[in-house]
Amino acid sequence: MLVLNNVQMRYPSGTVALEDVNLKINRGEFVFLIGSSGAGKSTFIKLITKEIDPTAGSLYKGGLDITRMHKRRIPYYRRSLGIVFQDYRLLSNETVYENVAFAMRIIGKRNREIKRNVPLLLNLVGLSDRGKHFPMELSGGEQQRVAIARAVANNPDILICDEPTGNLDPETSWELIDLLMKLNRYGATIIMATHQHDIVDVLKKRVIELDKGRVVRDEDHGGYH
Amino acid sequence: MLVLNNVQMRYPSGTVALEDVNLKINRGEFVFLIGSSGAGKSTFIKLITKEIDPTAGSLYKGGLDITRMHKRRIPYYRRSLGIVFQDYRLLSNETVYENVAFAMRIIGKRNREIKRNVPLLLNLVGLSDRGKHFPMELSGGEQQRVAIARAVANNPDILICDEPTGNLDPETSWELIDLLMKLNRYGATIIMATHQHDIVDVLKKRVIELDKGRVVRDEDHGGYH
Amino acid sequence: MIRSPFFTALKNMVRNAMMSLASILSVTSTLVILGIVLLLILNVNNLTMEFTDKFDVMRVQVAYEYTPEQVQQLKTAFEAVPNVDSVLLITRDEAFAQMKEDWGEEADLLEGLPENPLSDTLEVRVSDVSLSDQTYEELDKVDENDTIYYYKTTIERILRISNVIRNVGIILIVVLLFITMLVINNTVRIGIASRKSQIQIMRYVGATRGHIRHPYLIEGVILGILGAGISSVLLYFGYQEVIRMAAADLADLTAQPLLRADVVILRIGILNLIIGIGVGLIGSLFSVRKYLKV
Amino acid sequence: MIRSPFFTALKNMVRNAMMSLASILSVTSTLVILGIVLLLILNVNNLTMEFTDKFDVMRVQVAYEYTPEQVQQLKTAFEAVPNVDSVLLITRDEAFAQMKEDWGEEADLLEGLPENPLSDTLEVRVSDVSLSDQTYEELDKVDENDTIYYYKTTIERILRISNVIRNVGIILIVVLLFITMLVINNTVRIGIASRKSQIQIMRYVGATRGHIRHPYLIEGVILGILGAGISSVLLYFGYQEVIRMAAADLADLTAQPLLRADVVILRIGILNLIIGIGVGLIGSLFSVRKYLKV
Ligand SMILES: Nc1ncnc2c1ncn2[C@@H]1O[C@H](COP(=O)(O)OP(=O)(O)OP(=O)(O)O)[C@@H](O)[C@H]1O
Ligand SMILES: Nc1ncnc2c1ncn2[C@@H]1O[C@H](COP(=O)(O)OP(=O)(O)OP(=O)(O)O)[C@@H](O)[C@H]1O
Ligand SMILES: [Mg+2]
Ligand SMILES: [Mg+2]
Repeated sequence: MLVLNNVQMRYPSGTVALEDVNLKINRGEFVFLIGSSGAGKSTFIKLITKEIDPTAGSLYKGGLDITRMHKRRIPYYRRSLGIVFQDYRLLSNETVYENVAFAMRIIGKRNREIKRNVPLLLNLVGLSDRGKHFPMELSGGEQQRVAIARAVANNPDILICDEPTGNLDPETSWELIDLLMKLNRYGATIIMATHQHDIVDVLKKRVIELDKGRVVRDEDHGGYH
Repeated sequence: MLVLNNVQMRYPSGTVALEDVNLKINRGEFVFLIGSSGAGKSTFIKLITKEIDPTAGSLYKGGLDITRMHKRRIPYYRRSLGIVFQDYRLLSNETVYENVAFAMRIIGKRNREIKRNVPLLLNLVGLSDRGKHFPMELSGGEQQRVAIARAVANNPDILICDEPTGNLDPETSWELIDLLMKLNRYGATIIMATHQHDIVDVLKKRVIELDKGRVVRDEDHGGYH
Repeated sequence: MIRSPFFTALKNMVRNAMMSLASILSVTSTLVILGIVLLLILNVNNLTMEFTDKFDVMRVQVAYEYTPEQVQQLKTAFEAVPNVDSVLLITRDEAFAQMKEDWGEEADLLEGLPENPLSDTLEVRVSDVSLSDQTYEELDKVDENDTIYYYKTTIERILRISNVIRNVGIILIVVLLFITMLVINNTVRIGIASRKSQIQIMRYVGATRGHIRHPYLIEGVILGILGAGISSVLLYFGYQEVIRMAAADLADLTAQPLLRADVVILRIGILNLIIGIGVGLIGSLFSVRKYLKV
Repeated sequence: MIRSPFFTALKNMVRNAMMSLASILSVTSTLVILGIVLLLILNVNNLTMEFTDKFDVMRVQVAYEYTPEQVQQLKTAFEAVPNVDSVLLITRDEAFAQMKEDWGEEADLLEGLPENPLSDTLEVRVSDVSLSDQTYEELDKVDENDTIYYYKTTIERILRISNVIRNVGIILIVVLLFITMLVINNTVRIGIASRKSQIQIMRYVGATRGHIRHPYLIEGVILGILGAGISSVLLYFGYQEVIRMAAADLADLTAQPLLRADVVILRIGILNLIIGIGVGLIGSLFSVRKYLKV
């Protein structure tokens, strides 16, 4: 599904965030991306979402060379992903409802379908009574959950989560993990960057550990360490 | 040091984020503020920092009525606090160095002192080589650490941290806790909102638990639950 | 089905009411200024035309010795010259009678004259004053024995001044058009810069350029239309007030010297509309473009 | 020691180069427009004055029967009247000689006249044309037997037109000043709105109003000064070009009809500077204020 060959990412500021990364992630896998702060987890995710392009190496999704993708194709590529950004990236001018609905409108979902699905999604993340609020009127954890609802709205091939539980209490975190497991069972590939060692330890899924931009561990049923 | 009497906070949107909160926090205490997402932790902190004013009840710091404070006094009041915001709130136009230095300039520190202290502070949070970068060029955890360096820059009376470890790996988190403990030993009052149950459990400090805006537990040497 | 971009545009404008107001104000301001200068120039131009029209007569003093038949032939010949509108004959006798009348009490002095000292005169009215020079030459060719008087230098001066005003006016309007574009463009650009992060977020979630751009284009057009409309209304009432003032001050002038408000403002209004829409459209197009790169 | 707000202002401007440029452009544009209208009005005013000055002579036709001594007395009396600059006597003989010269070949006809039919004439030059009416009345009081001719309606018309132009001009300038303020204000406000979150963060960290406000005030002033400077330079060269064009077109007019570039632009430049600084200052003051509430 995802193949990285000798990927290197050097930011314009000179920081080398990823170096010599060779990875293969198969369809339907559940992958934890761990590593200390600044190890390169978010950079890895930004490469997959084509927010940035690698300074060396190549990146394939399902045989498609992402680094050479034509500009016009990028939006369609991104729609096949569900992304929970570390900094949420909610539309601050739009209500919670609109934020989720927007993602569905983009891919051309019918209004009727949107009206039926958005409340279900909000309910799933425990925000059914928050649809009319603006992101600024929500707590940190609530905003994070809106981002999650938006990411899963279109049943993406790959769900990419950058520390989706950073601002969630343990109980809500576990509910989210349950949701991710369920999506995974239905076939979605999950990539999740996290610092939550207990979750990693309990789930015993594939663990890719980064350190200073290099893959230092890639275990199929690993723990946090 | 801090006294809250029957504090209620109802946001304009109608959400009652805090209700009937009565608390006393003494000088030199180390307090964990816990509770599920949306329980009211950040609201509590915003009240103390006078980002918002309670819709009922009163709030005192060292005998001073914060809710009735004259506008002109607010900046000086805030300077007695060190605040780590949940969303960091770094100046995106300024370098990491400037972000920390700015807090010191405000209180009238000498240039020489600033030049000596900022590198020490950046070193303390493990960012000594990042002074010239802009916040956007840092990872989530690195930004969080800049916010921490800024908060402790002026040796505040009260250090208020809203989930300061949300984006930190366990190791860095524990280093931060060590730092907070040290500051606490030198006399600073620490208030820290967190979801990190292992930290709460290990430290056995005072724990205030909120649930739907009400204080449901206030234990002197409590655990996460 | 994606929500109508028109709806999104309206929603954005209402939510960013302050910003929209600022944009509309800027568009309105610059279009009002453009309108004012246009009004100034059109009126000056008009006044010049009216003024020169007063000098559309050439006086031909026919040779003293010509017989009435010869004078009649000359008149017919003049009437055939291009740019000649009409020719009026004032005979020496009519002129002498007029002279006596003019001299009033002292007219009896004229009785002492041995004979009428005046010549016959042909008053040639031209169609286009600015062609007076050519017409003069042609009339002169017809008959070489008479003297042609016309306000040569006066006409030339007025035409030159009118030319200067027209040239300065054209330059001014080009400059103003450019400035209007700049101001509107800046406003739209600054407005969009403040929504930069919103645009980027949409891109990251998979929105195409179209999804993002259309509402902004529509917004730009709406802002342009509103600006053009408001400026036209302001210009209309302002100009009417000026006409009113002018009428009071210039009450005894025969003709109303200023152009009529409705006619002039209709034209300026249409121009404003075109500029407003064009600039709004181009402004948003270029501004959004910058943030569509992610 | 807090870092100098001047330094911070400069740094902000350089970092937000696009925004600063937009602001300067807006200030420049509006000041250029203001300058253009000022130039138009000052020149029209000047032309009017020069034009009316050509009509500063009243011709007094002295009663036919007055002796030369009486005429001399009358001249002295006229010279004492307020607003009279000088009085020139043209005797009946001088006038008759002139008439003969004018009539040229047909002058011998005049020989038939029994006597000189003309009267003595006093040409009274007034200092202030706009007071011609009063002066006329005073001259009339001095002696009732003579006829005074002056360009009453012409002067009145020109003065009325000049009045209208001046009034319209003043209204226009007030409107333009207001628009300039609006545009600059909008620009500064939009610019600051985009830094809203930065201002709020500073407040949350304990910055006083002064810390935040001073750099913006200084920035506003710098933008104003730059805008004023650039617009003045543009106006100077643009206006010189206009003068050059006018000179080419109006080469044979005796006087240069347009005001001199250096003098006029210096004044407009100073005005622009005052407006630029004032508006920049007020603009930033009001704009920052809004975000200082937290
Ligand atoms: N500005 C606001 N306007 C309206 N409602 C708000 C606002 N900020 C917070 N709330 C609401 O108040 C309640 C408490 O929010 P608060 O941010 O205090 O929660 P929290 O305990 O910090 O949660 P988290 O752990 O997710 O950060 C939530 O229900 C939230 O939606
Ligand atoms: N836009 C950028 N420009 C320059 N350097 C950057 C940029 N983004 C990240 N970096 C640097 O690249 C390195 C990796 O950053 P990244 O965000 O991938 O870390 P991370 O593993 O996600 O850390 P965290 O757990 O703190 O979020 C860090 O040293 C960071 O400072
Ligand atoms: Mg990260
Ligand atoms: Mg919170």
